[in-house]
Amino acid sequence: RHPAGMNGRGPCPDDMNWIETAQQCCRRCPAGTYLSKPCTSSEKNNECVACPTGTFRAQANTLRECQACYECDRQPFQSVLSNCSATNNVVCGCEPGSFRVCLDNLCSEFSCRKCQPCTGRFIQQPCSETQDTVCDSSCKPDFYREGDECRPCHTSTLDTCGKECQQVCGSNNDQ
Amino acid sequence: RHPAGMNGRGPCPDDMNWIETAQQCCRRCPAGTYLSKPCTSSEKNNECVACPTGTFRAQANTLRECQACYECDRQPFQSVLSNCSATNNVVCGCEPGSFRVCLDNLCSEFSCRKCQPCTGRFIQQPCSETQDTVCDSSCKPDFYREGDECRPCHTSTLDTCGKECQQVCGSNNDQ
Amino acid sequence: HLPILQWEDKRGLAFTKNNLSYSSNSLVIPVSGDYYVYAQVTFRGPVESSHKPNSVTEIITKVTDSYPEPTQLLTGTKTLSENGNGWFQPIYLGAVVSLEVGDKLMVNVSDIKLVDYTKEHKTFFGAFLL
Amino acid sequence: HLPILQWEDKRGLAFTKNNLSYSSNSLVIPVSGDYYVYAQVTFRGPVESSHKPNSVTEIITKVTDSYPEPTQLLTGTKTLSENGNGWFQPIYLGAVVSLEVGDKLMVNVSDIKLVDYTKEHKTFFGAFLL
Amino acid sequence: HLPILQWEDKRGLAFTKNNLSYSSNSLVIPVSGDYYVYAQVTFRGPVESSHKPNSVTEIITKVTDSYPEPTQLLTGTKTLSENGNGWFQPIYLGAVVSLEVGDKLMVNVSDIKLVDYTKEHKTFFGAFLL
Repeated sequence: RHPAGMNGRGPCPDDMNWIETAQQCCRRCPAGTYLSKPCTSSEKNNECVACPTGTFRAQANTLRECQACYECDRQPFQSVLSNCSATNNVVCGCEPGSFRVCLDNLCSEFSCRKCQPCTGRFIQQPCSETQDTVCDSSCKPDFYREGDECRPCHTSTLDTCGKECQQVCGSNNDQ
Repeated sequence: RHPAGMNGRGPCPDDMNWIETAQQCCRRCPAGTYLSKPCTSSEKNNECVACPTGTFRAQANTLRECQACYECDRQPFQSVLSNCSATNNVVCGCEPGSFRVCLDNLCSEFSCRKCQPCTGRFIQQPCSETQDTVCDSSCKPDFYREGDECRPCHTSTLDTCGKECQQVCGSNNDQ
Repeated sequence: HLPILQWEDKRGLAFTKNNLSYSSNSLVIPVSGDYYVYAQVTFRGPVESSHKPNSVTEIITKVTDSYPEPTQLLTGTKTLSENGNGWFQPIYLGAVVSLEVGDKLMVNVSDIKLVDYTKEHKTFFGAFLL
Repeated sequence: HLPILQWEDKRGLAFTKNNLSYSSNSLVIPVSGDYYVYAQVTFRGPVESSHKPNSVTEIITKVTDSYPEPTQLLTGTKTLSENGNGWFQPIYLGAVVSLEVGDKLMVNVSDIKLVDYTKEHKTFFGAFLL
Repeated sequence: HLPILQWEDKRGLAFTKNNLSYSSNSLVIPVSGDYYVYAQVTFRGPVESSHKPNSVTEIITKVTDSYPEPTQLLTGTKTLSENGNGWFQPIYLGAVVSLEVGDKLMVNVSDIKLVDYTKEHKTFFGAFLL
């Protein structure tokens, strides 16, 4: 607790806070509310008022206002994982099928990006909240490599079927 | 000196400054000190106090505090050329074997980088405080060019010895 | 004109006092005098938008009954050199201006879609009488 | 939490007055009221560090006995588009906040190794009662 | 020393009051005390100049009769990562400093040719007594 004597603050019991304006200890307001009128000496309870919509207090407190909820960024693929309530800030995430790109090492700021589909490849690791899908480096059977893409054999025609394609799909075209 | 009559400032003799609070001219405090108490009318000397460590005054003054010393940036290869004293700010430079990369045209901000070694080349200009070593463009004898490096012939083996290498080191391998 | 930002004036850290009031997106000046006016807008991108912005601008503007057009008081404009992926750019402005009772102060931005409105401590606007 | 900056409060241009005091890395508020709080941090790089930072962040935070968690009052965050060689990036923040006696103000940064602490006029922090 | 900026002190938004006066490119302090001093310079380029600047710097400096050298009070320095085409870069500085009567405040910049002087709301300089 606060060291006694720090400009008139007495040490308060664990469940109470020192209120400067009332010059005494008062019981804390529960999470989800804030202190609207400090307790008077006769009784020990503060007047606590519920946090207005759009604000919250996650912990017991003797503050004069609640914290404003964050908002999820209306960027593409962002989603609200849980709405702001009187006792919890909003929690933002990425829609299923997209993953977070962190902008700082705490990832307190991030944008969401579509997971890559791994067309024509096996998935080594599925897309997760924090990481893109990891695709196999080689192409699936019946798929040939074209640059860094894997193309299905059946779509190749004689003239579009280069060296790689012939090697992989060659046998199908002959039948 | 200050134009007379500017809110009560009289012109002071050369070795004195006008002190507003004392409404008169007082002798300046020497470099390495600052004015702690201005002179009273009876005698002309200010009370001057030595600059606390970590601060300095390079010139005679009638200021109420000393300037805080700069610090050398603990970046790689930076070094303290001379420490801060009561009369001089710190002077920062680059360790021997490194040179300054100026970040502004006054070079008041700079970082230090390792001098390039000119392996396999003659040094046209040695590395200096403000400039990297200038290497000869051609390789030394018994060195062959590989990309923009000069490699010693003795390290080349038959299969690693390309066209350039053979031209330069070729004769050695036959002996 | 450039789009005008809307502000929260009651919840969280926001407050209005000394009868400086907030209405229709502007701070309304209650008494003539010199005010220190300030605002920070954090811009962020990229966002789904037709064109890729190459700069962001924030302007504190005054609207007054004595003149039909808004007056630009303070402007911060920065070109963007960030490449494709996510970027952030805060612009802070602040200065002393002489204002008359009834004058209205507002903040305009080059592109509202680029404004980071998600956290109250990243984008804010205020003034106080000297 | 993000690392907290330490400050010089006596030497050179630094001073504390009107019993605003500095202890354990924070400015301690002596009397309740509205304060204009400001801070500038100059970041610079590159420095020998495992990862190349893609952004720098400065946050002015409030700690109070009335609440177990710090409150973020002002935040400036900027992505870095500088390439390999030396870069500088100052971030200035300032605004009016309502504070109670005993509240403590401090400055957090994303990475202390990137802070330019070499000259007092490049990185500074202060507050004054309105 | 770095070049000193000249300022308009009468026309448009500019004014000097409470006998804070402007002469030979500086604000002259009429009474000792703590002042909040601020300045914003908008830099822009490229300009026809021999070398391509890799940084811009703004410094608020104090000149006093009590000391033969100017004192740097506040500095904002930013490296430029903009490529060839046009760029803009505002730098804002502000803080409380203790000043004596007769002290002179001025603004120095790394390169005067890069300063955008075209609009009064983009580049400004001021101070007020607390």
